[in-house]
Amino acid sequence: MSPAADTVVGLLVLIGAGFVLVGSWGLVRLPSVMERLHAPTKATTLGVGALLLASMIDGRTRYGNWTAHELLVTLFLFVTAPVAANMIAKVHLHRTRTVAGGEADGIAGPPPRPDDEGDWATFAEPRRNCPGTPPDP
Amino acid sequence: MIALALPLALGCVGVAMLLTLWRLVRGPSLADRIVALDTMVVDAIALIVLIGMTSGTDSGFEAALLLAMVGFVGTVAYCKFILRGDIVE
Amino acid sequence: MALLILIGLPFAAVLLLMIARRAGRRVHMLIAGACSAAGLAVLLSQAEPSLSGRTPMIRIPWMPTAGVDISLWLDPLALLFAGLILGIGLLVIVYADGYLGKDEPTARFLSYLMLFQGAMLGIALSGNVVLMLIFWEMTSLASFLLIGFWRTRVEARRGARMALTITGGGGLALVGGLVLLAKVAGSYDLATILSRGGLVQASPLYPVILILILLGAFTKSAQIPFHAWLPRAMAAPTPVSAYLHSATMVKAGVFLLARLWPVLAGTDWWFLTVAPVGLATMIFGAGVALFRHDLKAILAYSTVSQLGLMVMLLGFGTGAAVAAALFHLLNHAAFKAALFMHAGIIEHETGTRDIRRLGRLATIMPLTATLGVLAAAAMAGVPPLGGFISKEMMLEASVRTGSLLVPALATIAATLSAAYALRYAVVLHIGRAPIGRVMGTAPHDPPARLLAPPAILATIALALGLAPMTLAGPLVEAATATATGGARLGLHLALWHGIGPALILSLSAVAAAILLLWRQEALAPLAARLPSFDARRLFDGAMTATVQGARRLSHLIHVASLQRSLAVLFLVALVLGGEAAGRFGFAAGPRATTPASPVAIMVWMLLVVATLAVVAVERHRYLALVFMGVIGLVMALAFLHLSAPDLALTQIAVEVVTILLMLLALHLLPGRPPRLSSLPRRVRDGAIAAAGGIGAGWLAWAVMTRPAREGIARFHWANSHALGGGANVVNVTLVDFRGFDTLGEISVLAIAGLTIFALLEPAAGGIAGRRLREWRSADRFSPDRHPMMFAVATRLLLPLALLVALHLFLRGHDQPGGGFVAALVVSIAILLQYLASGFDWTDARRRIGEHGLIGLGLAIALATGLGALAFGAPFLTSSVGHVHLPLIGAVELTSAMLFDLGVACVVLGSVTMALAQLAHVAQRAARPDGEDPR
Amino acid sequence: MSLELLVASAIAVLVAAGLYLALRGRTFQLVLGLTLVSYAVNLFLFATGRLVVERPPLWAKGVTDHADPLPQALVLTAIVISFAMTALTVILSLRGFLEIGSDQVDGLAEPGEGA
Amino acid sequence: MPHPGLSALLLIVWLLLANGITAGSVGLGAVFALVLPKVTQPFWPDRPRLRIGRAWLGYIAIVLFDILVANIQVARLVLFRRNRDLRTRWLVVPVDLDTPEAITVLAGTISLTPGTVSSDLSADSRSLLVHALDVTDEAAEVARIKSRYEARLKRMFA
Amino acid sequence: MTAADQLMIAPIVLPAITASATLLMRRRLRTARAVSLGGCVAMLAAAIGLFAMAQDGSIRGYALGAWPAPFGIVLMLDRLATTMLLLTEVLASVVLAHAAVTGADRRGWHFHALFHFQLMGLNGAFLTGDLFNLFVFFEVMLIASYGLMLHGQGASRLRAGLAYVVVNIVGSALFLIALGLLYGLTGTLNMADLAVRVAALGPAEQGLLRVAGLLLMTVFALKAAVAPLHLWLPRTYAATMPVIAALFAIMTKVGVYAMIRTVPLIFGAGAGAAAWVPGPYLLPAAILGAVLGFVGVLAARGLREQAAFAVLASTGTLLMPVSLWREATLAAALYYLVQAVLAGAALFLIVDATMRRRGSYADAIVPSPRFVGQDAAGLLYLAGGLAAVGLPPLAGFVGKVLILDVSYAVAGWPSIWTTILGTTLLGVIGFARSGSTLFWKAAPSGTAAVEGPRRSLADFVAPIVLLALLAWLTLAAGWVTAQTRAAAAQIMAPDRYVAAILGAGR
Ligand code: NA
Ligand code: NA
Repeated sequence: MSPAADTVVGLLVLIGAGFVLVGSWGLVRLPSVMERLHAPTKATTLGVGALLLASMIDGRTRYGNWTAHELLVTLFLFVTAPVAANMIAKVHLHRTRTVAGGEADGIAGPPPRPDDEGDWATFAEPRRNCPGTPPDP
Repeated sequence: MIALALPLALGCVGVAMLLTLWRLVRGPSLADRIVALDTMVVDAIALIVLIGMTSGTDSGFEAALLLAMVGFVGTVAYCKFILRGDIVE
Repeated sequence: MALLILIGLPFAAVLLLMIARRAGRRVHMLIAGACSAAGLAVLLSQAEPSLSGRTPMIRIPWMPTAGVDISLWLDPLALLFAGLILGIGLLVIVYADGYLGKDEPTARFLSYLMLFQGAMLGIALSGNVVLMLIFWEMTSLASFLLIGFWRTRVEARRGARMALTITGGGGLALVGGLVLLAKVAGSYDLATILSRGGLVQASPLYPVILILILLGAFTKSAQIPFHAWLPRAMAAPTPVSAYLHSATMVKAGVFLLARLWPVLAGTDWWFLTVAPVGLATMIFGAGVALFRHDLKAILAYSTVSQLGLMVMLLGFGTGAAVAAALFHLLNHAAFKAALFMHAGIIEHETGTRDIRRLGRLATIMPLTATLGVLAAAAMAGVPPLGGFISKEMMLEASVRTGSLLVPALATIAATLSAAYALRYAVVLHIGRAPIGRVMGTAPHDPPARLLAPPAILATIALALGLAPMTLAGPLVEAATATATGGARLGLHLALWHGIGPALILSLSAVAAAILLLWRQEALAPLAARLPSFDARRLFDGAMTATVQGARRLSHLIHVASLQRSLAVLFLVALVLGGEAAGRFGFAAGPRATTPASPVAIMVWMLLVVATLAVVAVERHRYLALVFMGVIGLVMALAFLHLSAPDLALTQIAVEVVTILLMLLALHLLPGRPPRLSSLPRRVRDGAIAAAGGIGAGWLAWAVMTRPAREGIARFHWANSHALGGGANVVNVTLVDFRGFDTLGEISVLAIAGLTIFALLEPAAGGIAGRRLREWRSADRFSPDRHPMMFAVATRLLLPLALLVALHLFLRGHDQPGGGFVAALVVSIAILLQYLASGFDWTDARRRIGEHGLIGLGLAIALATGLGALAFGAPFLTSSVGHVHLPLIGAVELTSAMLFDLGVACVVLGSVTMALAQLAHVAQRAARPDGEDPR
Repeated sequence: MSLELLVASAIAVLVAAGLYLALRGRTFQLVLGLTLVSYAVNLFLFATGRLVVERPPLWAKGVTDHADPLPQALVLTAIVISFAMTALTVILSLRGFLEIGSDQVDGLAEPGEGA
Repeated sequence: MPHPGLSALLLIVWLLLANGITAGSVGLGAVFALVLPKVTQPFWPDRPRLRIGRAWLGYIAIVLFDILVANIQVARLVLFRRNRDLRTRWLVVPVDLDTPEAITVLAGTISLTPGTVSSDLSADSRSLLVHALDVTDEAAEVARIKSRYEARLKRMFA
Repeated sequence: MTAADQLMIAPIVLPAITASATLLMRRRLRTARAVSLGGCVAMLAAAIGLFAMAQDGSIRGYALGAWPAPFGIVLMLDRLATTMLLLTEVLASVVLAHAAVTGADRRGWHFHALFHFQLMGLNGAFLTGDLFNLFVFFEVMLIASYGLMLHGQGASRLRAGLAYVVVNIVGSALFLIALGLLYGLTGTLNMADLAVRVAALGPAEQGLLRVAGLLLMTVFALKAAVAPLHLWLPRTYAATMPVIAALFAIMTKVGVYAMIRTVPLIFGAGAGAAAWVPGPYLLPAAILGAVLGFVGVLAARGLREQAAFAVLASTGTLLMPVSLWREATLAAALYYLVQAVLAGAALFLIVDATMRRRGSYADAIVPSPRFVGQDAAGLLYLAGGLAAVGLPPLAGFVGKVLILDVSYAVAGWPSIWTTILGTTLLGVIGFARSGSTLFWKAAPSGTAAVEGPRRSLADFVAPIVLLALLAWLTLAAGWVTAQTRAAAAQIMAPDRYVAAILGAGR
């Protein structure tokens, strides 16, 4: 393994692990749910991404075989992580607005309404069948 | 460099997991705990990748892939339970 | 052969009666009568050889390993007893024909009676103790049925149960005694045992054997204190009383004592146990009989007393006493059967059995009265009847004991016997009491079929006195000889023996009896004041206490408590494990341990904290589930780190499905329930749990620190690729080396799916359905059923997941993966659709039903396994082949992959069946018909 | 600190927690307890093959240093079976609750309730 | 071919899974890429039409770049900014996209780039609720999202 | 591999096929019923064939997947296994016919599939020569029994079912721990190989070995409902549909079978600290079980509960001679086992026939108005009681005498004798009380007559068949005891077993 590759991989590993750690640190220290929700994004994206990249290069340089399937992990994370974040945010919104004794609003306060008459999906029956979602019986 | 970076990185991820656990135990809200659990899955994927690099085997790939693909199912199911009670309607 | 016919006849009659149970009463009577008569004829045909020493016998091998044969013999003792059984049996059948009412189920009655007859004959004829025990117990059973014949009457049921309990219990003691006897004597063959008296009596177990056997004999023969069942058995129809409780069953005990006399008698143990019991019973029974008013009760207690007499005689241990006992056996059978039938006629004609309401029968029913007086006289021991002779013989034997007390007490007993017998004869027939309630017509002598049997018996009782040697001499002599196992005594039976102490005692007994009878009414209150020994109440009390005690014990132990079952199980495992540790220790072994990296320790902390958190928040179930998710994740990481990628994959996938399942169920369970157990209880459980945890952990530690032995796995490693066609040894093991386990495993999964389906299918109806419809959560929910991002992402994920599943499936033989995980991935992808888009929407798009998938999967797996059979190879033998596909080139295919496909189908079918069914149950309940639209 | 110690103590903690929960008398706790116990048992069974770090039993020519594949296969079977049992227990608990109206394992009424 | 885009994606994913490009993997991948969309069609009956081409590659590049930059910014926030100095805001982003797929990609992009999380969609799917970790000018941020991502998505989803 | 050898797989594959087939025709009950009965008959034929094969005294191995022992899984066929198979198949045929006649299979879903899976589990447990495979078949057997036990459902059944399931799950966990220990110590799972390797263990391993043995025995004891691990049984069996409980009569005996199979082989004289590992515990436990069983018979308030306790008692009685671990005592135990299974099943089927006629009185031991077939039912109940208690002329008595006979050779005989005789008396009292209350006593006046259609007597056939078998067992005791003696001789000569299995190559 060339020193250059060694350095690159080493750096990537450290960057990835560092972002994972920063994400979790954010989870601990940020003041309320919505802020904390931002933290895992770093772990998901740059953290795991850098590690996977390191793994790819590492595999190539150390064992001589190209492995690209690490990309798939990132692909799946990119598909699923926003959904998870969305659902968690909805839980938070739901708990702040509708559950007595539920969670307090974060430092950003309650969310504004989308427009004058409508409301967010978490709070309102869908005004029309949303595109693509199944019609409710 | 790698030889130095890998243990360090493993330590970082381990600490990250413990921090996440702290949030999970501490809460205070349900949403907090779900965030923590979701983060924990990502941390686990990072850990698997690092373990794979340390050992020089590729055998952890399927596990990482599977976690990336179905790890969020638990998260959304927990969320759906809070939102709707019935996770399948 | 004749013996087989002899013993077979009654049972044949039982069968015939059951078959012909709808035929008329005549037919029934004919069957029973003919079989008894035929039996008697066969018996008589064998009498001559038996008496002349050429004992008829037959032996059929039965259980040769245990030395138990079906062997029958007809020695003179057996002949005597069998004659009694069949002769009186025949008369009882004739009598019963007259006695039983029109509506009585004669088939049932007679089949019980014949069952009893067969059992009794069996006791008499058995040449093997096991066979004898079988017949012995059968008599208890038959008598239970006969006493309980009028089953709606409470007395009948109680009497039957009591008889069964006492004689059955005695019978069990006898089982112990006889088997022990056989073990000590070294054979189950009766003849052999009888020849080994010395061996037996020298054994330290002899007293045990004796007592157990005596328990059997005494209970059957109603000796104190086991006599209580006999009077109570009078609830039976009178023919039954005549047969069982006078002539036969109660004699079984006497027979047994006579039968085992050579091997058991002649010792102090024998004398001191048998004679006093007999004597006491004789006095007690007679005393009670004197003051009873119910005819059948008088006769019953008299039977008790007379049996005591015979037992006492056998206890004396001399040949002459045995002869007296056996001769009295005959006498008693004749007059007591006659008397029971007589009492039956009186009840039949007058409607009462109360001696105080009866009198002057001599004028009203002269024939009946005559035979009654005759039989009673025999019972009283009045010359010239047979009873006189046997009583004199008894007194003679008691004098010969050398003790003064014995003849004195015997005389008292004889006095009392004579008194109640005379009372029966005099008060009933000559007394002044008016006749009580009269049935429609005036009482009169009954028709011949009622009268003839007792008349014959009374005649026999008379004849036994007039011509004892002709009628009974040879038989009694021969029987005595066999009973004592010695030579013939030169027995002389006669009315006149010359003046001796016995005659004086006998005559003074009769005289005293007349005096006693004179003052009977004056004595009655006195007798009533005697400390009464009410065995019946004692028995009832004991029974009630036993049943209550049993209930209390059983209910105390068998509380319907799962927690108790679990706690006991844990404790047993702990105690046993602790025992082994205590005795042998299992300290850590010498194997070098693997140092743990810091990250491993951190992950371990994750596990420990999450586990403790689950316990801490146990009642906040949702939170507990969240922590369970962490534990599952750590498990997967641990497996991965510890070189088990397949396990990690499986763990991850199973974990997801489990969480979904639990969330689905949790929704329908009540919210946050109160705590159930108190603090001490929690501490106790905590202690059990901690001990269990430490035990399990310590075991694991002990194993892991010991060097591994070269095991069978080396074969798996070496042959996985070459013979199994795959590099993933775990997968090859699962689908090939140990594919049979996997077949079982998918069966388990399939059954779980089916059971869950069966459980939930009816849940939409009934109480459960109502609860489901009424179910309202306390929480307010968001109206957003199907969040858009979620729905869209899952739709994209479906084909991707299928692709990954295909990858896992196809590569599983070489890389982590395999059919199981692949199927779980597909299941999760489908379940995600349910989650994101709802049940109905998703379900409408499914193509194959779960049942079909499970059946298909099993069929594929089985067919793959069976395919090998066509090539003469064992089930599940796999074959590896190379297939050339265009474009793709050579592909290695193993039949194990086909098997894996079956696995995948079953997993997919079962998992989706379970979860979809659960997801759907609430909606189905909400539909008006609760039907599954699918 | 050795891996063996970590695994053994993890088994201990899981078993203790599982047994304690299983004895709590309510169905859901029972299910949780059984799940924990099954984790522990799987780990135990796995550990009897001894711990080998990052040498998965994937055959390759010349490799002799590898984890024991057999316990892994056994644990896989055990995981599937315990999953089936867990699923059944969950459904049975639920079904019992729907039929009886109580989630206590012995089907008793709640303390303080009439029925 | 019910959906060429999906088929292409599946083929790529298969090749990545197979971890190598051989005749076998391409052949088998092609088979799956054709069959799977067919099999899963009932679950996704009306898929949007995509314009596969440079626009997609460009979009992916932009997003990856944004992720990189945003990660660093947010890491600074997490590490060095005091909580009370955080300027967290709710943003309402009006959405002009028509298909749920396009909206989902937009929302996903927003969430993937650190510092913003798509939190909810309005009941009429015309607005997106975004939570931003540190924003000074809300309108500018909304405009940035619309121009940088939504405009491109409009072109990619025909 | 001859066709005859291939027959060995039939008892496991046939029910699996039948189960799958009935699954596919789940909505056509008549067809499913016919297939199910056909499958059962085929299995009976196979069992008879295997029984005949074992008559030559040989021990046959069947290497599944052609992997040689001890590396793959082997089935093994000896006299004991074939006896158990034949017994199972006979019982299953009778019970299935009864279920079909009475329509019990219509009372819930998947009766036939579950029934055959149950048989698959039982047969697998009897045939397997591999300890882990035994675990797997135990699980198949158990989970199918859960399904059957819950068949028909209802509140009490659901709760009792939960208890049954959970206790057995914990038992399975213990099984895995014991199994793991044994594997960890020896590196093998094949029973014959285990026998060899256990004997070779060094002193440092003795403690662990003993723990493994004791835990394994705990598991078997739990399945066999050995006191005090029996607490699950009365409730479970009493809550089960009687026709299914009749099939379950053999379930507890599987636990006993597993002990008989493993102890002389693996934990025999050469097993060091684990030699005859149930050791001093089994006899007291057996005595306790017999006593509690018959006390329960006396205390029961319902017929099903009573029959359940009778099963418990029979297991206790059976284990007394087993605990002595001698050829003669095992032979007697096997005879008793065979008759106890048939007797327990007969009793449950009689209870079923009675319950079905008594309407709302069901199986409560209280007087009811007269019902159709009361006399016949009463007679059958009497016979069933005799069989369960062990009184002549049915085989229980012979069995008990045999046990007395053989146990005399050991020091503890007085306790065995006392227990057997004393508990029999308790049983006699119990059955006499309940029978006379149920079939003799008339309901208090004013009680409405039992309603319901006049039923055919077809449901008496199955119990009569079982009772006839019991009578036959008495008559043919010579032949049967010769069989059991030969089986016991095989079991007590583990060396031959080891040679036969480990010698069998690919
Ligand atoms: Na984000
Ligand atoms: Na973002």
